[in-house]
Amino acid sequence: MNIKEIRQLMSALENSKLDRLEWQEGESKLVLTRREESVHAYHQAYAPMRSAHEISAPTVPEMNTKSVVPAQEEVSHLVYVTSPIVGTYYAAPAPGEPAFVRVGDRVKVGDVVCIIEAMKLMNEIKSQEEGLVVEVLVDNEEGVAYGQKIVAIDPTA
Amino acid sequence: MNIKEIRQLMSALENSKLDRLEWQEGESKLVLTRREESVHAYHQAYAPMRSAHEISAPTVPEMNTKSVVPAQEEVSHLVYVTSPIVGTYYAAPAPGEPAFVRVGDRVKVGDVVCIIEAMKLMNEIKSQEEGLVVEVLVDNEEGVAYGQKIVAIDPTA
Amino acid sequence: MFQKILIANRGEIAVRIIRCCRELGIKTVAIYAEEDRDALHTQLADELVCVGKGDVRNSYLNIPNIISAARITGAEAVHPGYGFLSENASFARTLEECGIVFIGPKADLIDQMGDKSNARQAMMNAGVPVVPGSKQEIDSFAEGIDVAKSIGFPVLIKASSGGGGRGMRVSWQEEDFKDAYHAAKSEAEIAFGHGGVYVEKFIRNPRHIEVQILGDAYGHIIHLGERDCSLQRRNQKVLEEAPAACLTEEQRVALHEAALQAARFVQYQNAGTLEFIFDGTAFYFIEMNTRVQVEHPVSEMISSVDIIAWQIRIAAGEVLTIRQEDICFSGHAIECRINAENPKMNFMPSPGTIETLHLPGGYGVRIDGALYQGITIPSRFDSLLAKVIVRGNTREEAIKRMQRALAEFIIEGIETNIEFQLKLVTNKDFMEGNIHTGWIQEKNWSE
Amino acid sequence: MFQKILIANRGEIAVRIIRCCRELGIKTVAIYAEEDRDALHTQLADELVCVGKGDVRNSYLNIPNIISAARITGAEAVHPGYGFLSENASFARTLEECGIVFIGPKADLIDQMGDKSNARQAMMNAGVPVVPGSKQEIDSFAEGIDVAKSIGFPVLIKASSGGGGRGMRVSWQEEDFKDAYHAAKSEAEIAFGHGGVYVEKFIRNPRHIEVQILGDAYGHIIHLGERDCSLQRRNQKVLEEAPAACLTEEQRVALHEAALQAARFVQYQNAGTLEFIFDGTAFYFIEMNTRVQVEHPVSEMISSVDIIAWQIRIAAGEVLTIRQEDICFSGHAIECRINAENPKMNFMPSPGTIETLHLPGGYGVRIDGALYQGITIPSRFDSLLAKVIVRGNTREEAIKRMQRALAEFIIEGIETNIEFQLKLVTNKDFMEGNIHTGWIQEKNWSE
Repeated sequence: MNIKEIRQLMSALENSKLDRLEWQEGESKLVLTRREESVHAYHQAYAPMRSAHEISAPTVPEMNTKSVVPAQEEVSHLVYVTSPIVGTYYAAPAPGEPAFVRVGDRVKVGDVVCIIEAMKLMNEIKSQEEGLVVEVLVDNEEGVAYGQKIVAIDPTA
Repeated sequence: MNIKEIRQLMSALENSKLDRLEWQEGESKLVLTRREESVHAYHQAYAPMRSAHEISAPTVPEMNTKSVVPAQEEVSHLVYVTSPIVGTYYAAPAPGEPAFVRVGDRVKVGDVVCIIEAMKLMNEIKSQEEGLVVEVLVDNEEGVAYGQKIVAIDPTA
Repeated sequence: MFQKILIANRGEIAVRIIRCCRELGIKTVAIYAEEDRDALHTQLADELVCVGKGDVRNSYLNIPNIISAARITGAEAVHPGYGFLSENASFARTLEECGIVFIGPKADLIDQMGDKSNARQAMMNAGVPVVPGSKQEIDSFAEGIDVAKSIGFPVLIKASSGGGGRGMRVSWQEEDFKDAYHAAKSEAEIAFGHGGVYVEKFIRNPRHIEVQILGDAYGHIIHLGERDCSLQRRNQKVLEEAPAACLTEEQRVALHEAALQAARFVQYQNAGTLEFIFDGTAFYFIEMNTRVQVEHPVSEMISSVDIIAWQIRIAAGEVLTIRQEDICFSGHAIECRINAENPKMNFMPSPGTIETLHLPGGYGVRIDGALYQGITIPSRFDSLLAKVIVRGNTREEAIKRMQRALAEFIIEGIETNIEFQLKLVTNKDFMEGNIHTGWIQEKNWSE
Repeated sequence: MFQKILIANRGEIAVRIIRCCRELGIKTVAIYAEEDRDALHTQLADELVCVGKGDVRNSYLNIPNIISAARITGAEAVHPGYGFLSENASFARTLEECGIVFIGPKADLIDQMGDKSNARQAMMNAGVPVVPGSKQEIDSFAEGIDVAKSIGFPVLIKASSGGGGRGMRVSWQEEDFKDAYHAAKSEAEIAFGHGGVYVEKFIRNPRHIEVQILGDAYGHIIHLGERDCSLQRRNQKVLEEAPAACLTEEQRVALHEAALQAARFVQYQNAGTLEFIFDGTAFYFIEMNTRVQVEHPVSEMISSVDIIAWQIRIAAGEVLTIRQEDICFSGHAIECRINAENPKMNFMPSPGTIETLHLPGGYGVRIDGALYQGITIPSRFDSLLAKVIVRGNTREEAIKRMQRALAEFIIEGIETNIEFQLKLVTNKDFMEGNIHTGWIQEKNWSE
C-alpha cells in the first residue's frame, strides 16, 4: 500500500458513514465499524415512549408504519414489482376470482400482477421482469404506498 | 515511508475529519478512526457567534478564558508548578524586589517559585521538582485558576 | 373531533401540526417523498405513507397519491400546512368530494382570494382600503394627471406589461408628472412593445403588516392581532414580530377593525391572514392568505391562542369559543427563520448533513423545527430548517432574548443564516424600529 | 446595574443564570470543577475559572477559591443558584466583607430561616399557621393526651431522637392514644436509648404547596402565586405545577396573604419561597427557602415575571417596579425534572456520555437544561439533566402538552427518568389531581 492509496482510503472513510476501518494483509484481516446512526436509534427510542404514551397502536388493521415504508438495503438477486402510486391493492380482477399471480407462478414481462385502486380508478400493475413469483408481500385490499414492494420475482429461477 | 510522505499524511490527517491513523508495514496493517466529538467544534462555533453578538471580548485585560483553563494533553518531558488555589500571582516577594525565579534559574524541591494571594493571604508556592526553569507562564499580578500552570521546569536539564 | 388527520406537508410545519394533534389526541398520518425518509415529521407521526419521489409534483403536490394515502389510512381530514397544496382550491374540492375534510376555508373562497384582482375587488366592496390607483390603463397624459391628482402625489407610473422595475417611474409632484409619464411609457414601449401604463399611489418604504384571523362555521370571527413582517429579502420574510411597534393605538384598532370587516365580508372560515402595506399613516390591503402562515407563532405567543389547534377544531365543526374580549394580548414576540443557506454566497441554498446541532432554550424561547443531529437536509425542498421564537414583556426584552438565543444556536455541517439573523437583531436601525420592506436589500451586510 | 457576575454553580441553573445575564447585558464568569471542563455552563460564559477538583468541597463549595475567582475577574456580584452555597450565610457574609454582592437575602436572614425552630418561631410571631404540636418533649401520658386534645385528633407521637419512621405512631382518636403513646415511647427507647416523644398534628397525605416571593430593599414585597410540588420521591421533588389546582379561590387568597405576611414580617429581600403543607382545608408553614428554586420556571410561565432577572436587579439595588396588581396570572404550567438515573434500578444515578439527544420543542414548551449531544455527565454531581416546562391555558392542556413533549424527548447513552415521568403524567390519579406527597412511593411503578 502506498501513500496515495492511504489517502484515498482516508477520503473514502471521511465521506462514508463508517467510523473505523482496519486492514491487515498478512493472514488478511479487515474490520469496518459503522457509525451509530442516530436516525434508527431515534426511531427505536421513540417507539417505547409512544406506547408508554398510549398513542401508538395503529387503529387501521391493514396499515402499519412498517408496511408502507419502502424496504431498503436488502441485498438479493430478487426483483420486485413496486407500486407506482398510492392506493389499495387487489390481488384479483374481481372479488371471488382467482388472483393474478400466486407464489410459484411464472410471470413474463407485461403480465398483470395486481390492480391498485386509487381515486376510484383501477390501475393494472404489470411485471417488468420475467421469472418465478417467490412471494406476494401485500395482503388483498391492503393499502400500498408509493414504491412499496408488491411481488418478489426470482429472474434466475 | 520517508519524511515527506509522513508529512503528507500529517497534513492530510489534520485537514480531514479523521481522528487517528495507524499504519504498519511488516505484515501490513492500517487503522483509521473517524472523529465524533462535538464539544470542541461547539466551542469553536460558539466563539464567532459571540463576537457577532458583541458580547464576547473579555474586559479584564489580565484575564481571559484561555488563560484560566488548565491546559491539557500536552505531551512533553516538562513538569509544571500549578496553582493549588485561585488567586493573584506575584512573581516576587514584594514590589520592586527580584522575582523568585526566572527562566534559566535552577530550582530545587521546596524552592518558592511565586506567591499567590487569595483572601488577603499570601501563599508561597513551592516547586515539587528539581530542574531548569524553562518558562514562566503567568504575568505578574495576573489571576490564576485552580490547576493553572505557572512555571515550566525541565527536570532533565 | 377527528380521530385521524393526514398532514400533507413536510418540515417544521408538519412537525408543528403533528405535535398539536398529539395534544388533541388525534392520530397522525405523515406523507413523505423518498428523499424525506429520515425527516423528523416521518419519525413523529403515527403512520407513514410514501407518496413519491423526485420532483415535488410527484410527491407533496401529487394530489391523487395524497388523497389515496388519506383513504387507505382512514384519515378523516387533511391539514395542508403552508405552501404546497395549501392554497390549491382544486385539492380542497377533490378532498371534499371524497368525504375528507380540508383543514382550511372552503374551496370557493380559496379561488376568490387566490385571484388578486378578485380579492382587491372584494376588499373594495367590503370597504377595506386598497392601494389607490387607476382601474385600467391610462389613455392619455391628461387622464393620468387627473388620476394622479385624485389619489395624491407621489404616484407610481407602471407599465402594465412591466416587470423588474422597467417601465416604472415615480412622480413626486404635479410638476414632474409629465416627464415621468412619458419616460415610463417610452421605456415600456421599447422594453415590452406596449406602452400602456397604470397610475397608482407610490408607497415609499412601506411596512408589511398583517392581521391574523380566525373564523368558524357559525359566523364567529376574531383577530389575533397584527404582525410586522417588514424584514424581507426578495419578497421572502426573514424575521417577524407581533405586535407591530410602529402603530399608534388608533391605527392598530383601525387595522384590526378593517381586517375583521374584510373577513366578515367574505364570511371567512378557519385561519387566514390579511396582508397590508403601511406607509406610516395609512394601510392598504394587498392580499389575503387563506392558510396558516410560517410566522403564526408570534401571534400565538402574545395571544396564548393555539392557531393550529383552532384550525383543526374549526374544520371539525366546533364553535370558536374564544371571543375577542377573551383575548388578552401581552408582551412582544419575534421570530427568526433559520434557513439552510449561505449569506456569503448570495443566500444560496446549502443542503447537507447536520453534524452538530445545539438548540437554544430557556425562558421565553420556543423552537419550531424539524431537526436532529445527523439529519441530512435534502436539496430538493425549502431551505427553512427551524424558527426561533422568543417572547418578552417588551420589544426590547424580546430583542435581547433573541440575541442570546441566536448566539447559542449552533448548526455545523451546513451553512445557515444564523449569523445573518444575529446581525439583523443587533442592528441599531432594527432595534430602533427604523425598517421597511426594502431595508435589508438597501444595506450592505457583507462587513 | 452590575457589569459582571460570577455564577457559583453548575448545570442547568448556571446556564439559566448566564442566559439571563446575557439578556441583561451583564458579563458572566463561570466557575467549574475540573470534571466539568466540558459542561455547558463553561461554554456559554464569557470567562471561566477552574476552582478545584474532586470532592465538591474542593470546588463548588470552596469558598476561598470562589471568592478569589470573583476578585481576579472583577465580578461585582455572585449568583449562588440553588444548592451548594446558596443558603450558606457565612459565604454571603464573607462576600459582603469583600465588597462583592451576594445575590440573595442578607446573611442574617439566611441564618434565621436556616434554623428550623427559629423559622417556626418567626412564623408563629408573624401569625402564620405552623403545624400545631407540643413545644417540647411530653413528660407523661396525661400531658400527652392534653396536648393531643388541644390540637385535635389524629395526632402523631414522634420520638424526639427518631428517624426513619421508628418511634412514630399515629393516634386517630382519644381511645387509642394510650396504646400509641406507649408503643412509640418503648420503641424509641429500644431504638435510640431515649424515650422522649413529641405530639403534633398528624397531617395525612398532605400536599406540598409553596409560594414564590419577591422583595426589594425598599419594602416592596409581592408574590408570584403558588406551586404544587406534591409529587416527591424520598423528599425530592419530581414534578411541579402552578397554580395548585386543589385550592379553592378562598384558600388560594388566604395562602398568598399568609406568605406575604410572613415575608413582610421578616422584611424579606430577593427571591424566596414559603413552603407549606396543605391537608385539603388548612395549610401549615414548614420552611422557607431563601434562594431561587429548581421549580421557579412554573411560576414564571404563569406570571410572565423573570425571577432570575429580578433577583439580579434587586441585588443591584433596583426598585421592584412590578406591583402585585400588575401581575396577571394566566394558564397552567408543569415542570418535569429529567434526571440521569435508572428508575428500574431504584433510581440509581446513571452517569455517562449522551450519545443521542433530541429535545422536544414547539408551542408552549420550554427546556432549561445543560445538555448537548456528546456531553459526558460526571458521576460526582447532581443527576438533574434538564427540566421540561410546559404551559397550557388549562391544566388539562398543559398535561397533554407534557405528554407529547416527554414522548419526543430522547436521551441515549445513559439511563434517565423520562419514561417514568411519562408514566406519571399519563396516570389517571395524577390527571385527576388525586395525589399527595407520599403518592409516588405508595404506587407500584414497575409494571
